[in-house]
This record gives sequence, structure tokens and C-alpha cells, in this order.
Amino acid sequence: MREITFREAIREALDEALRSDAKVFLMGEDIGPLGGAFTVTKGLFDKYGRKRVRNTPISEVAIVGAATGAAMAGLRPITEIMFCDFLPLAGDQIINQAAKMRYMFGGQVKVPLTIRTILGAGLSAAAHHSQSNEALFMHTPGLKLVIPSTPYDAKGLLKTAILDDNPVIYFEHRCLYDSKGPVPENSYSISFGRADVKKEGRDVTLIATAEMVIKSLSVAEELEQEGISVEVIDPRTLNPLDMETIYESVKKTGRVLIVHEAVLTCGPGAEIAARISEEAFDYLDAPVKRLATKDVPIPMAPVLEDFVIPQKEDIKIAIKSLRNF
Amino acid sequence: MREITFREAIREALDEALRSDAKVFLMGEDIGPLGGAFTVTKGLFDKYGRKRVRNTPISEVAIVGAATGAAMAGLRPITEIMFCDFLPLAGDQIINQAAKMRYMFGGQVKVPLTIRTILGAGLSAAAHHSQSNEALFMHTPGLKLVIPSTPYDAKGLLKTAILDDNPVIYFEHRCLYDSKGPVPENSYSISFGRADVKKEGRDVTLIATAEMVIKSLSVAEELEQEGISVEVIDPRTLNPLDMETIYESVKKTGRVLIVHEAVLTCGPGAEIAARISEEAFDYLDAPVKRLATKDVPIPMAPVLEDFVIPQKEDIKIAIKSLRNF
Amino acid sequence: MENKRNFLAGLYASMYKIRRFEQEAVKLFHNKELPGWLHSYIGEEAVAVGVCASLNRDDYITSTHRGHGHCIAKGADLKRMMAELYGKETGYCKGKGGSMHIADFSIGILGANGIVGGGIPIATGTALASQYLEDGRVTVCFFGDGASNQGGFHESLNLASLWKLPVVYVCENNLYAETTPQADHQPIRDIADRAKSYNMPGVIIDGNDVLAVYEETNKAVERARAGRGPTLVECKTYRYRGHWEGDPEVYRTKEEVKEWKKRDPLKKFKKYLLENDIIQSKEISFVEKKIEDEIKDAVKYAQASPPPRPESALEDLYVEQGG
Amino acid sequence: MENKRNFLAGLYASMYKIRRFEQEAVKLFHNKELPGWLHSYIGEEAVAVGVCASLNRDDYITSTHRGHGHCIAKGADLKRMMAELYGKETGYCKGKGGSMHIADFSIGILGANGIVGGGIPIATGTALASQYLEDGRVTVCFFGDGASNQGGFHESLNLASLWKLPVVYVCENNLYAETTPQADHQPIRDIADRAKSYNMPGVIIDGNDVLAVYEETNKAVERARAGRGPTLVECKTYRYRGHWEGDPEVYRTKEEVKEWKKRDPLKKFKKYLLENDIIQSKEISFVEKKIEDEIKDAVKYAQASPPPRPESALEDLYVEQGG
Ligand SMILES: Cc1ncc(C[n+]2csc(CCOP(=O)(O)OP(=O)(O)O)c2C)c(N)n1
Ligand SMILES: Cc1ncc(C[n+]2csc(CCOP(=O)(O)OP(=O)(O)O)c2C)c(N)n1
Ligand SMILES: [Mg+2]
Ligand SMILES: [Mg+2]
Repeated sequence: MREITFREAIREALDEALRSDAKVFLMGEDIGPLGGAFTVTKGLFDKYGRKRVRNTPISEVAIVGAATGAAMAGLRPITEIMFCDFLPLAGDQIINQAAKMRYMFGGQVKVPLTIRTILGAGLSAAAHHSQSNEALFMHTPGLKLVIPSTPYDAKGLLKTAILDDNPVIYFEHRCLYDSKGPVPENSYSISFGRADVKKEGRDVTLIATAEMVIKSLSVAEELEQEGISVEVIDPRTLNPLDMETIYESVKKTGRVLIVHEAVLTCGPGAEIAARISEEAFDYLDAPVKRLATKDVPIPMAPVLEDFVIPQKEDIKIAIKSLRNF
Repeated sequence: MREITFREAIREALDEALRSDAKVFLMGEDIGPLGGAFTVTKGLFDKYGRKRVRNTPISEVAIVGAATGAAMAGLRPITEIMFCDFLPLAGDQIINQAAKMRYMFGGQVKVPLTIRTILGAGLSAAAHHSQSNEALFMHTPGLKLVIPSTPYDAKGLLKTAILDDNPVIYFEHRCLYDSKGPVPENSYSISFGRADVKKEGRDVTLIATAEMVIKSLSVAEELEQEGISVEVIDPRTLNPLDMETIYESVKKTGRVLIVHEAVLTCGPGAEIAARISEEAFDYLDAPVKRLATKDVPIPMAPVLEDFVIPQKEDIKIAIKSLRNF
Repeated sequence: MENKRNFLAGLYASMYKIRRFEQEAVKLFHNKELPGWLHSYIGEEAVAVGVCASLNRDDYITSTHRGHGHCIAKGADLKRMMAELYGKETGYCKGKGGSMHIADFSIGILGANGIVGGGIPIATGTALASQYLEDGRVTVCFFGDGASNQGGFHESLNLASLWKLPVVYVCENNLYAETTPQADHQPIRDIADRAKSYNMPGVIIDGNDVLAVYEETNKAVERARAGRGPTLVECKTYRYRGHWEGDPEVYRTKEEVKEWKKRDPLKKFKKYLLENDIIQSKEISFVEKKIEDEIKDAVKYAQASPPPRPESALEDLYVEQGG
Repeated sequence: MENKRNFLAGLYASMYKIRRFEQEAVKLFHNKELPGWLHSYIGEEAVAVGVCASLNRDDYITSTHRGHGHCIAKGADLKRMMAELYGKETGYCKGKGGSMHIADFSIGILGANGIVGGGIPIATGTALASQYLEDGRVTVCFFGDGASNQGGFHESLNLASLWKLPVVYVCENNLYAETTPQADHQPIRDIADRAKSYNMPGVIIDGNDVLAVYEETNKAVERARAGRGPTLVECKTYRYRGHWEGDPEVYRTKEEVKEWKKRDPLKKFKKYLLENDIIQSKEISFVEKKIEDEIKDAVKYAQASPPPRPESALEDLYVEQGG
């Protein structure tokens, strides 16, 4: 199969959606000629024009709110929020309006809105351009949350997000944009709520998201040499969250490590750990371990950033300590 | 000891702070002559005047942002956000500015800001006036979080919040305002990070916050008659979070129920459950159970609202099932 | 001529319907029949009615916490509204929304809103959709003087004017934001002046004069429909009752309320209709009687309706999809 | 006279210092010596310098992602700035903040900000504190044309004018918000016009003329200090380099950049100083030389400084309290 980058995979999904459905349009800051801060939408402005690919003012409330309104009126807006760090500016429109609208109104309305946003650290961009705040939205019923780790998943899940009649937040890890992977030429989509076992294993279940999947896989391969067999599971969507696949794995391994780049406290791992501990209690041979970004804002200096973000070495140590529990 | 209401306890704390420190002032919507939506600040406007008790426009960004700025410049602002449902409007100022500022700037500045806000359902006020969203802020390093359940705690913790040099969000459950309890006449304060064992017990550890503490205590008393001894722990502050007291209890009981009014997924209970499952694994005789508001916005009709919010009967059933695990 | 007569009679009927619906709701609320909270629109009827008189059935409106008047003026069904106030299964939102969240998407009512200013970006978005789809619809966005200090107001008006969206922003300036007089929440008197910040027209109207409201907003609606962009319309008006039922009203005098009642929009318009021989007194009584009955029916319907099934609290969150 | 001469020489020195600091930073960045991102202030020096010339050491400023110029004009130490760009322990923020978060609270620099518009409410708050404490300080709030479309701008200016706070809002209109030309992000040309929405004065200045900037903002600063409330000052200016280092600049022409370079604030002011015999060419060279040395020292200092201890990433989050 041909290999393309994570960035290209997303762009293809957008391109296909724009081509096949006139109700799909993009809006966001600097997504036009530049193609967004990470050039994901590059070329689409030239191809589809100003109506379909809309540069906006710096107005996160209006961007998300207007996209919500447009979705209510039958369009399928895809908005880009340049960094997920800026989502709190639109907190009300996301949390109180888009997410709750259908429910509050007794099911009268659909909000087929996709919010694409960029998360993750690793570029020394400091506290306002490095967060992974997906957990804020996991705690908000009414939203669906996508967090892909490979080009294949990125494309297939974005297609589903755009077709979904509910508001979806789609998180793209900036450090993955240049990563390459096989992506079929023909159109396909991936259902929400299906975790993917990225690598099978017997000894430890490792649940990871976004770039941590890549780091985890690399560690898992290294450990394979040392005779430790790690199963790596990528939930891919945090809401819906496929716990079944996780429970199946836990029944097999009895040991679980969760790794994410969101900060530890009340992060996605807290929920996953709590559920495993409740539902798979009898299968656990060791306490569920979490490895996450330390509970601080993201610092700028590389040495500090590396210290707070889980590194491959940290993952390795955590797996070994679990193994020896 | 004399008994006063939760509302009066908070008012006293504010009054004492205004009296003893000229740098303390209040700002918020309609906190002046009316005393706020729940008349907590009633009388303070007359007593301290417009400079110290400031009615603001409906501008949550400016309210929190200006309070943050004022705190940076040496004042000790106490702002009231009428319902915690409105905190997402000020999401950036809370999450990106107030919480991260000291860290981003390498410890150069203090932000002694207190945000008082109202949480909880039970008044048929529907999806925009009923949330319990403390977990959004548990996931935000840099904030301290207070969530009292009794008049005594309310006063003592608010005094500490105001004296604290860090940004604090102080959550008041609306259904507690008229509840009465003993409060000393003399000034006192309660340190952050000290959970309170509201009732001792041997069989099950029940961790609850805000109004759920009251419901839990009532259930615990009833169950005492039936021979089930429940220990009720109120963390009182969610950050810092006193896990030691909880672990102590778990070592004794081996069984844990967590009850809160925030929705289940990624709620405070997820973090507490994950920590217990990790740190007290060997002491657990049953999986940690969580009882929380169901994962939906809060509906208006009383029958629906009651259905989604944990009720005493639900708590009772959960304890019994834990007991029989 | 007959058309015009019917049109004017319709305006009166609509205002009367709002007035009586609200009075009834207030009564029921104090009888403790209605759960939740209530923000009455009494005194402001000419705004909703005058504005909605320019709108087609499929035009959109966004509303506020004080939304009953907007809904009735746009044509909402009193039965389903009242049932929603009661929190019944037959209500517009199946009891999930209540007074602050009534919506009827079949006639373009995009919902009341519990967040002050929360509907402004949304209205901007439906207008964007109309422009995009070239469906000829206009969106009217109602909000209060207090809401005009929200950040979302600024961002939305900027965007709407930049893109020439077919939306009319109708500010109901009733001089108070909850308990806070206008002078204590903004340093200007005429909110319409803010239109200049967005290079859009700003219009000030006597919001207690239903014809004035109709005529001026109609121009704005036609302007929007013609693709010439948004307008900010400020209607000066007043609410007779407290901010919400139960408000001790410490912030204003009885005299002020009395003064405004002299300019009552219903009385004023009725007088106009009678004095100009447009409608006979008998006809008015007949219309009023019909509305009384309609409201009684609505209350009966609501009372007789079943409460929602508790488990229905778990429904309506997500659209269930195939695939 | 000598005072005035020194003052004017100081303005030039300050502008030159910014220019050279930024040029150096750009060079180091492309040498891959600096981690993170860089937004250069080159071309806009007259704004920061003209504005800060009115301020006392203890007056406050809030800054932006493009903040180096503001910091230097307010008197920040080049060594600690450069060390921060390098992410070193000796930097202003101990390496935690980097280019987008430089602050020096000892001289009222309340911090650059990664959130566009994020500093506007904060500036409003320090001004509130100054009014409250009657400490006579003024806050200057810097932000861009793009930021003027943020909700926080609206809410803050409304509040500041309502309460007559001692703050000056300085909009650096460099015609672009990142890649988006002004005409594509707001339907107005003069952002100063937005002042009317808040009943405050709005002033338009040639932002490439340091004296004009100084004179006009000085009035605004004095007005604020005298308790007469805020002013919105718009400085028309231009950035020479891309939005950030690495920007392919697809959104503007080389000719446009060239055109603006003809109005270079440093050249213009230097010419003025020389032609009016205020300063001799030799003196200027001397000043420039001194600054070159200062910048070299700053780079050396930064390079020689140790990186932060990794564990220091866990420090500075909370103030540790007794009790
Ligand atoms: C974001 C937000 N802040 C505060 C409130 C509380 N609140 C409800 S209505 C209201 C006053 C609104 O004033 P205005 O916009 O003038 O509308 P009016 O009530 O006068 O019709 C306030 C402060 C709210 N619902 N939402
Ligand atoms: C809230 C927010 N939205 C978007 C961005 C990304 N961003 C950084 S600078 C910038 C442009 C700012 O334009 P302007 O305010 O005119 O300042 P300038 O860069 O021209 O000095 C944008 C969009 C951001 N940092 N914060
Ligand atoms: Mg009002
Ligand atoms: Mg700019």
C-alpha cells in the first residue's frame, strides 16, 4: 500500500469530504492560503475557494458558535482551532451550546460539527501551545472525541467524524504530522468506539493515545527482545470509549499501563483506570498504573519539557515494574 | 455552639476578610444590593460600599481576567461567578492565565484570587444552571479547589482560600445554603488538603463531596440501624487532595464507594478511584465503586433530574452491593 | 386594506397572547405548579411581535432566558410551551429544557438559552448557513442590554458584518441586566452605537411601539434578505415584573415601573387601533376571548399530560447513526 | 535642552536595541540555537519605545506573543531575556516560559502572552488595582489588530471605561493577523473607532513615528493617571519579517514590504535627529556600538548559562504557604 503522512491523510479526508458533499466547509484561523499553522489544509483554499475554505478573524467564540449554528441549519462545518490550548476560549460554545443542545431541546436538533484541533507538546512551545486537554471534553456529555495515532486511523476516523451527526472534537498531535504510514487509495472510514490493538502481547496491556502510541510501540518492540510481550491498545476515540477490547486484553495479561500526554490528575487515564479497576477487578494481578504528563503546565526548555512528558525510558521502566509486581 | 446557615457562614467569612484586610474586595454580577443570585453577599454592599463590593457587567472573561490582574498587582479579589456553568465562558482566563501564570513566569508572581461559584442541581434549573464541573479544574494544574459541605467547613475553608496566595475556586452547592450547623463565633480557618471523616465506620469507606456528603451521612445513619457501618469522608478540597486519610480508611474497610454530583466520566471520582486502585490495591476487598450523575446534561423536569442525580436510595443500594461483594 | 387590517389585528392578538400567557405562567408559578424558574416578558411584547411580524415561517430566531414572548410571536404552540413549563413529556423538549430552553425547530425557533449572550454566535452561524445555501432565510437574534457586554456579542457582530451575513441583531434594552441598571454595566446609553465598531447600521426604536418596531426591523430584515448584511437594532423597552419571579426588586422604584406602565405597548396599540377605526372594540373582545380559551386549553393540556418516563433522561443526547 | 536631547537619544537607543536584539535572535534561531518559536518585532520598534517613554519604572505593561520590543522598551535586561530564549536557568522565567512568556515583575512587565488577546483583561485588572490602591500607576496594554476581534477586548474596554480605570489600550495595527489581512478579519479600517462603543477616546497614530507615538500616548497616559479613564490608541505599523520565523509569507507581496521599509522608524528618527542637529553622527555610532556589545554580552551570557535542572520543572507552580 502507498505510504503518506499523517498530515496528508487528514488533508485527503478533508478533500474527499469537500468534494463529495457541498454542505461540508472549513473555517478557522489562517487555514486559507497558508493551510493552517501546520499546513494541513494547504491547497484546499485554491481548490475549493473562499466559500468552502474560510479564513476567520481571531474569534474562537464566534468560530465555534457560528459553526454550531451552521450545523444546526444543516451544514457540516469543520472548524480548525489552531491549538487545543485555545479551546477554553470557546468553552461555553462547546460545553454549554454544541454539546448540550440536542439534549436540552429534547432531540429536536442535530449538530453535525467537527472541531479539528492540534494537541501535544514536544516543540518547546510552552504553556499556551502544548496542552493535551482532551479530558476536559471527556467530562462533557454530548461530544465525541477522536485522537488518532496513525495516518490510516487519522483519515478513516476523520471521515467518520465529518459524517457523524453529533459534535466531534478531533485532536491531531503535532509531532505526528510528518509520520508516514500505509493508507489505501480508495475511500474508507473507521467506526467510532473501536479500539485498535496496535500490537498483540501477553504480559502487559499498554493503553496509549496519540503520540504515546508510537512511543509505546517502539518500547514494546524493544522489550520483545528482552522477552516481555506487551499488547498495545489505542482506543482511537475517547468517547465513545471501547472498554470491551481493553477488558479482553486485561483478562489475558492481568497487568495494565495507561500512557497519555494529558496531565495525570483527572486525565483520560483516570477514567480508564477507574473502569478497569471496577469492571476487571478479578483479572488484575497488579494495580493499574498510569503514566502521564506531570501535573504542571508545559514548560518551554527542552530539558524541562522532556522531564514532564512521558518518555520511552519512563514507559519501559513502568512496564518492567508492572511485570515484576 | 451557635448554629448558622451555610449561607451565613460564607457571608461571615467574607465579612471578616473585608474587615481585616483592605486589599480584599468582592466583584461579580449582581452581588451588590441583591447580594447575588442566592443572597450570599447580602448586606455587604451596604456595609462596605461600592469600592469593596462591586457589581459588574455580564462579562465573565473580564471579571475573571480583571480579578486575576488585580491579584497580580497585590489585591486579594474574591469574584463570584453566579453559576459554575458560566466558568467555561472564562475558560481561558482561568485555565491559561490565572492557573499557569506563576509557573510560566518562573515563580515571579502570585495570584491570590478566589473565585466563588455555585454548583449543583436540584432546583429544576436545567442544563445551563445545574452543573457540577469541578473536575474540569482538577485537570488544571495551578488551581486549588474547595468544595465544602457544612457551614463550619464553608467558613473555615473560605478564610483559607482568601488567605491563599494561589488562585482558588470555591464551589458552593446551592441546596446547602439553608442548611444549618454549628459554627464558632470566633475566627478560625481550616487548612487545605485535610479530608474530614464526617462519620467513622468499619465496613465501607464512602467518599463524598458537597451535598452528597449530607445525603451520604443520612444513608450511613440509616444503615447503622441495619448493622452496616459506613465511614463517610469528605475531602473538602479536591486540590490539594488528601489521599492519606482515604488510604487509612481503605486499609480498615477494604471497600470504597465514591459519590459525587459531577457526571461520572472523568469526574473527581475517576481520579480518586484510580489512585486508590493503584496505591491501596492490596487492601481492596472489592472494586472501588463510583456513583455519580449520569453522563448527560442536567434535565429540567424533577422526575428526570432525580433520575440522573444520585439519590439516597442509590447510595444505599451501592453500599449494600459493595458490602456483599 | 383588509390585509392590512388583518395584519394589525394579528399584531395585537400576538401581543395579547404573550401578555396572557405570561400572566398565567406567573400565576401557576406562584401556585407552585411549575418547577424551575421563570423570567417574564410582560411589558416587552411589542418587541417580539413587531420583529417577528417581518419574518417568514422558516426564518430563524435565537432567543434568551426571557424567551416566551419570542416563541409565541414566532408562532410556537401554546400547549407544547406550557407543557414544557410543567416539565411534561408533551412539552417542546420533553421536559428536558423547561422555561429557559424552549425551542421549535420546525418553525425556526432555535432555542431559548440559559447563557446570557449564548445565542449570538449561534444566530450568526445560521445566517452563515442561509448565505451559504442561498435559502433566502434571515436570522433574528434577540438579546438584552446586559448581553451586549459579552465577548461573544463582539466577535459575532464583527464576523457577521465582515461576511455580510443575513442576520438582524435585536437588542432588547430594558434598562437592567438582572438587578444592575444600565449605567452600572456599560458607559453608553445607546447600544445601537456599537454598530459602528462593525461598520453596520445601528437603529434605535421605541420598543413599546409595535408598529415602529415592525417598520424599522422590517427594513433591517429586508436588507439582510437582500444580501446587504446585518443590522444592530436597539429596542428601548421595560419589563414590568422582577428579573425572575421572586426577585425582591431592590434596584428600582415603584414609581419607575408605574411610569413605564403608562406607555404600555398593548394599551397604546389598542388605542391606536380603536381611534383609527381599524378594529372595533367588539372584535377585540372576541379575539381576546379566543386567546383566553387557548391559554386555558394549554394549561389543561399541560396539566393532563404525563410526566416524562424517568429513563427518558438518558435519551436524546446523541443522534444514533447507522454505520 | 540637555534633558530633551538625552530623552531623544534614549528613544533612538531603545529602538536600536530592539532592532538589533531581534536581528540577533532571528540569526540564532535559524542557527538552531534557540528552541521554540520566534515572532519578531522588527519594523514596529517605534510603538513600544514611543509608548514606554511615557511610563515610569513601576507602571505596568501587558505584552503579546510578539513581546520582545515591549520588554526592552520597558527596560528589561537583555541578558535574562536572551537566556530565556535559550531556555536557560538564568532566564527571566528559568526557562519555563521562553520567547512567548517573558516577564519582569520588578519593572511592571506583566508578561508576554501566548493567547491572542489574553493580556487585555489582565491589564484591566492591574489598572483596577492601581485605582483601588491609589498608587498612581498606569497600565499599558499592548495587542494587535487581530486581537481586537477577541471577546475579551470588548468586555475589558467596557469595564475599564465604566470604572474609569487608569489603562491605555495600545493596538499595534500591523495590518495582518498572522496570514490574514485586516480586510479579511474585520470590516473596519480604523480600530480606534471601536473606542466609541465604550465612550472612551480613540486615537490614531503613525506607529512608525516614535515622536508621534510618544506625544499622543503620553496624553493618554496622563489622562489615565489623572483619573480620567482609559484611551484606545491605534498605532499603524508594519512587521518586516514573517508572522513567525519560518512563515512562507504567502499572503503579501515583496513590494508591500519594501514600501513599508521606506518608512522605517529607525531611519526616519535617525534622520530627524541628525538633520535637526540634535545628535551627531559620531554619537549615534557610539551608542550603536555600545548596544552591539550589550547584545553580544547577552548572547554570551545566555550561551554560558546552565540549562535548568530537570526537576525544576516541578517547581514554581504554587506559592508555598505557611499555615
Ligand atoms: C453567562 C451568563 N452570565 C450570567 C447569567 C445570569 N443572568 C441571567 S439573566 C441575566 C441578566 C440579563 O440581562 P439582559 O441581557 O439585559 O436581559 P434581560 O434579563 O434584561 O432581558 C443574568 C446576569 C447567565 N444566565 N449567563
Ligand atoms: C486565542 C489565540 N488564537 C490564535 C492564536 C494563534 N496566533 C498567534 S499570533 C496570531 C495573530 C495575531 O495577530 P495580531 O493580534 O494582529 O498580532 P500580530 O501578530 O500582528 O502582532 C494568531 C492567530 C493564538 N495564539 N491565540
Ligand atoms: Mg436587560
Ligand atoms: Mg497584526
